Amino acid sequence: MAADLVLSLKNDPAEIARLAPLVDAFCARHGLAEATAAQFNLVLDEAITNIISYAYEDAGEHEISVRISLTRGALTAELVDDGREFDPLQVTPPDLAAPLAERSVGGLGVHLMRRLMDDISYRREGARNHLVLAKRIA
Amino acid sequence: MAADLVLSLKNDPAEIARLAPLVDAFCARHGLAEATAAQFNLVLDEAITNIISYAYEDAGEHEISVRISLTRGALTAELVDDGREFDPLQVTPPDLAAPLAERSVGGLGVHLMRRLMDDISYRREGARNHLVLAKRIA
Amino acid sequence: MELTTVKIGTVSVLDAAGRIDSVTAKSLEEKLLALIKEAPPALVVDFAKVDYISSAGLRALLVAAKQSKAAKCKFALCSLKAQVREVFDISGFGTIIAIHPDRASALAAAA
Amino acid sequence: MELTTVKIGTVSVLDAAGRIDSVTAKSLEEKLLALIKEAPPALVVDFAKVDYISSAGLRALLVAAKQSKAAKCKFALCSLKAQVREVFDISGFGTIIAIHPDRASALAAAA
Ligand SMILES: Nc1ncnc2c1ncn2[C@@H]1O[C@H](COP(=O)(O)OP(=O)(O)O)[C@@H](O)[C@H]1O
Ligand SMILES: Nc1ncnc2c1ncn2[C@@H]1O[C@H](COP(=O)(O)OP(=O)(O)O)[C@@H](O)[C@H]1O
Repeated sequence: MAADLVLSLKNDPAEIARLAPLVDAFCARHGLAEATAAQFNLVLDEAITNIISYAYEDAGEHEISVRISLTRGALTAELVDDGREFDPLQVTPPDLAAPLAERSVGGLGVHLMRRLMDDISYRREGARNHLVLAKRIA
Repeated sequence: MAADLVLSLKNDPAEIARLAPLVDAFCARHGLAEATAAQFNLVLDEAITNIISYAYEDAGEHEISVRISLTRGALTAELVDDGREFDPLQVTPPDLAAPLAERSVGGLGVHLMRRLMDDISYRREGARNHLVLAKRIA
Repeated sequence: MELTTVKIGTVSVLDAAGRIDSVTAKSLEEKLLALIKEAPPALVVDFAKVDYISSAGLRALLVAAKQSKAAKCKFALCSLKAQVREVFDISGFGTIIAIHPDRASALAAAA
Repeated sequence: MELTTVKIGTVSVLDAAGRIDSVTAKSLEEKLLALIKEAPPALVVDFAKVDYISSAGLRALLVAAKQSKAAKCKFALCSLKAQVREVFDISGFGTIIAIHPDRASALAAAA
């Protein structure tokens, strides 16, 4: 039996801290390590925070849907939002060798997503962004 | 934040006992009474057992999908299967006043579903049955 | 589901435990029919440790109740938990199968 | 997130606790900039009770580190939990912010 966690979040940053314990419980039930759950939660935070911060052209309420599943050896989250078209894979990686004075204060969110996930794919479907984040499970 | 439980079961009766603790946990997280979870589990059992027993014309593996959600004051399950078209609302209720010798040994599954749920709706969509079972939450 | 049989005097008592559902109901039915074949004057099924019953379990009990009647064996249940009792009530079983609150009263009625 | 400030000699120490994320990072940044304004010789942020940090928190620390440098205040962190440390490492913060294993070594280095 495959059991997915399907969530519908509002574009409110407070939703992210509410999501975390559900992801922890999902991972615990499937016997995944706490560290895996923590990394997955961080990546979800980064992706959802970006959607809330940058995706919308109006100030209204929007729905972000998240579906978390464990299939074929990977923990996967699919995020769907109705914001502007945006593919995080196109973001230029930050320069992590720059000295303090020249270090940019942004650009770390997408970097963390890429470093902590094994596979990220993006597609635009109609008026929606679909971002699939996958982490292989040993 | 709305959190749904989305499950994909095989047409194997053993799946039902695996589903029960997930439904219990879902209900507990939403502060629903244990008795509500127990009734809901019984109804899911009856509906899924019927699909497994009667819906398929072949002996192959089939998927039954279950989506459990809590919305607008109701605990709801939507079951989707690819078996033969069957609307349980059309089943004639059993005669519960008959004496032992004349009492039919079948027909109690759909009866329990109807008695324990507040609302049941059925529709056929393409090659699939959609059965929505809803219980109002006080 | 687990089943344990004991004889109390001439009465057969079957202790059931766990889940009685479409996976386990067939074993319950077989066990009950085997016990009835032994022709005891009465057969009591103790539900004290049964957490769950679905219509598949009710069907097995109804088959056994019918068979008991034919075999002139008094058939009764006892010690149902509230959520199990509700399933029997909704199914109208109270009028066709004797249901006792506890084992002592079931044995007294069987005597 | 909770923040508590203590002075140890002339060094300012900020004890942070809980989650540092997009909801709480702004308060951390404001607190750090206010502390730097007081012009202590050194500022240590103790992460012993921090369970979680996202890039929003890293941004706040980077802003504070830059500001400290301009204000000639030694800026350091200490006592990071493993999962928090990993986020700093992946972000290349080890080369630009002093990170000490515990409070004692952070204070020794600040002296
Ligand atoms: N969902 C999104 N929609 C539009 N633009 C985005 C989205 N997510 C990220 N971006 C853009 O990509 C940039 C890099 O994002 P990120 O790596 O998370 O760093 P930061 O948010 O700190 O700038 C953002 O500054 C923003 O311009
Ligand atoms: N999913 C289904 N597909 C086809 N027929 C069904 C389905 N569910 C129930 N039925 C029919 O409805 C009847 C009544 O079902 P139910 O009330 O559960 O009692 P029982 O299974 O004990 O007969 C069944 O005997 C079967 O003929």
